[in-house]
Amino acid sequence: MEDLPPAFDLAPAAPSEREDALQLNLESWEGPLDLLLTLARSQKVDLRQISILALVEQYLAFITEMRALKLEVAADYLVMAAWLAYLKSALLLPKDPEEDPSPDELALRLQLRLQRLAAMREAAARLLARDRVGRDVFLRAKPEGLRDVRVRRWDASLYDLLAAYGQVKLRTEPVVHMVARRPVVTLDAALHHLERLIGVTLDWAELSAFLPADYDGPLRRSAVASSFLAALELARQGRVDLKQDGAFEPLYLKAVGT
Amino acid sequence: MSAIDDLERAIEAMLFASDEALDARQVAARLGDEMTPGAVRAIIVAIAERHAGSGVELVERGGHWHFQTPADLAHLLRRERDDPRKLSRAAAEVLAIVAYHEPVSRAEIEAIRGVQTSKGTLDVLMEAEWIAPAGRREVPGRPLIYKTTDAFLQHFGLTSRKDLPGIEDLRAAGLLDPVDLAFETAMGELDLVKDGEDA
Amino acid sequence: MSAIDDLERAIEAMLFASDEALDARQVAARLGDEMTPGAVRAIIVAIAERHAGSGVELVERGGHWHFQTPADLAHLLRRERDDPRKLSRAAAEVLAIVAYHEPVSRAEIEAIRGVQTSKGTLDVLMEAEWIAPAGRREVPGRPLIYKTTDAFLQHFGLTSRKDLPGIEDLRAAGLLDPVDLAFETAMGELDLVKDGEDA
Repeated sequence: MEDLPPAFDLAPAAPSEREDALQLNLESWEGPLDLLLTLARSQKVDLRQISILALVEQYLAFITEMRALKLEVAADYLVMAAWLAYLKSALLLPKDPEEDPSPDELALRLQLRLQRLAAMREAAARLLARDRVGRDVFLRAKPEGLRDVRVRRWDASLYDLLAAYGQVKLRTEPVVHMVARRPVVTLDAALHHLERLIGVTLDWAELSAFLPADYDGPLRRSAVASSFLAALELARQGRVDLKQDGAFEPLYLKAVGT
Repeated sequence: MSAIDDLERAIEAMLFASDEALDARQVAARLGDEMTPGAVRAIIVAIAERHAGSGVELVERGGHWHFQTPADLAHLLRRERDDPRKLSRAAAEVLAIVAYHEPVSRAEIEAIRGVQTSKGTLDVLMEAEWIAPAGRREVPGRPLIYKTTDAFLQHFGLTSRKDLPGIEDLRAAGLLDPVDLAFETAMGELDLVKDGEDA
Repeated sequence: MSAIDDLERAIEAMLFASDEALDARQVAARLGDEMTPGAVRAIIVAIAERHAGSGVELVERGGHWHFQTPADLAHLLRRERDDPRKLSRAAAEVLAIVAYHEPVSRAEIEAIRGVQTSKGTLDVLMEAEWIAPAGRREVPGRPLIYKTTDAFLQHFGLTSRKDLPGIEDLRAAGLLDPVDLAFETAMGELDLVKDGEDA
């Protein structure tokens, strides 16, 4: 504190602020803009009237001091220092009307940024000073609470009920196979019928001619099948001859020896 | 309303913000013990009287005071909402069995359904208030037996259980057809409709 | 005290029992939507007036109402354990920037503070439910933008965003405008001055 760098004397500061300004610890600042704002405040004038040149001097002196003390200086503080050094030289040199943006404009922008940050810093302080819930004002510790209770309402129709019962019945009924008596002509019947007619017919006759004319539908199909088997049986016994001109052609038969 | 003095305001706020009911002695201690519990109690009673008949009550339980909402307004704090759910197939089967065979035990229901019945299924039907326990069967193990309720008759539009169609009625209605056959029949009718349209 | 009617009692009980602040529309819905939110609001205002000056106040925060103790009694009610979230300086600044500039992107916050915002800072504010994402800015990169919430208004005792301390003065002074805009305005004024000098 005794070896205060000359730059800090540029603006008169209250003892407490001088102490703040001398805390050579970057942890205290939220970045270079924050440091600049703190330094600007030490000028003790409205931010709209601060001397940017003086502010630049303060900042550069501060960084120089830190480096002299071999303290680590974060890169963004050094970038700001380099930019401010450039701004300082531009502000000090004779004005070049061609230069765009002009140093004055750059200085104005810096000033505007500092004003905005200062406004938000102050706003934050005022916000935190308000009557806050849990610190200054209190809510009920254990409110009853408003509850929405969902009541399940089950829905089913009489049809659902009956259909379900039908399925249960169907699933568990003892399985009974009911075989209906179907009209058939047995082999015995066909054999008997064919034996009776074979003696009557003398010449070759088609198998279908031996079928009863009044048989139709399933009964006729059954009669065809059993008569065919009967014809084969009679041929095996040597009692009839069979002939057929080709596959699927009509089957003819006649009695042996006629 | 007459102005409320600072002491009364302070005690009221304390009782409001406290996470437990407070007695007069505790309140007096928090106020710095400058008042007797008796004097504090008188103020608490005044606060309770001020709130009487409003939507907020200060009540005493065993010497401790706390704010609460009046019991007659409880229905406003707990709102019931319908949550309609379709009865599951299994639950419909169990319900039908109870209706056709009541009273029945769970074991009997399982015997009729041919599959195990979860406890949850019976619970759902009891929650719907369509079935209710109807005593115990006097057999070993004394199982609970169930029957349908008046709410069941009401929901399904039945005057009595005798209104339930008999087995032959179900058969005639096609409800005893295997599902796939019934499906084909239904599809056949659809085909007929289509044919008719084409013609 | 004049008798309080049933409707007023019901609304008072609801607001008193609720564990979060309610707006007039929510109260109307719970009453069965037989009243307009406007009519409900009139009754809420009457209840708030009835409690004014007592140890329990009904306050409006962002259109939502809740009961709380008056701030001047804080010293009696504050306890050791009552330690509301201690905000870091960075978090407090970010919160102020979101509140006064909303909706605002992270890049815009960083432009004002001149420093990168650590992810944790926004997280802390979102976890406290004081800020919330409010969509995306329709510029390249479509950055997320943030705004404050009703919980923010409630915690900091603000009736609405218009209540933010000094917001009208800041706006009038152009301190809520971006630097570029303020710069152009300032340069325009300088030019005018220069023109005047030239003339």
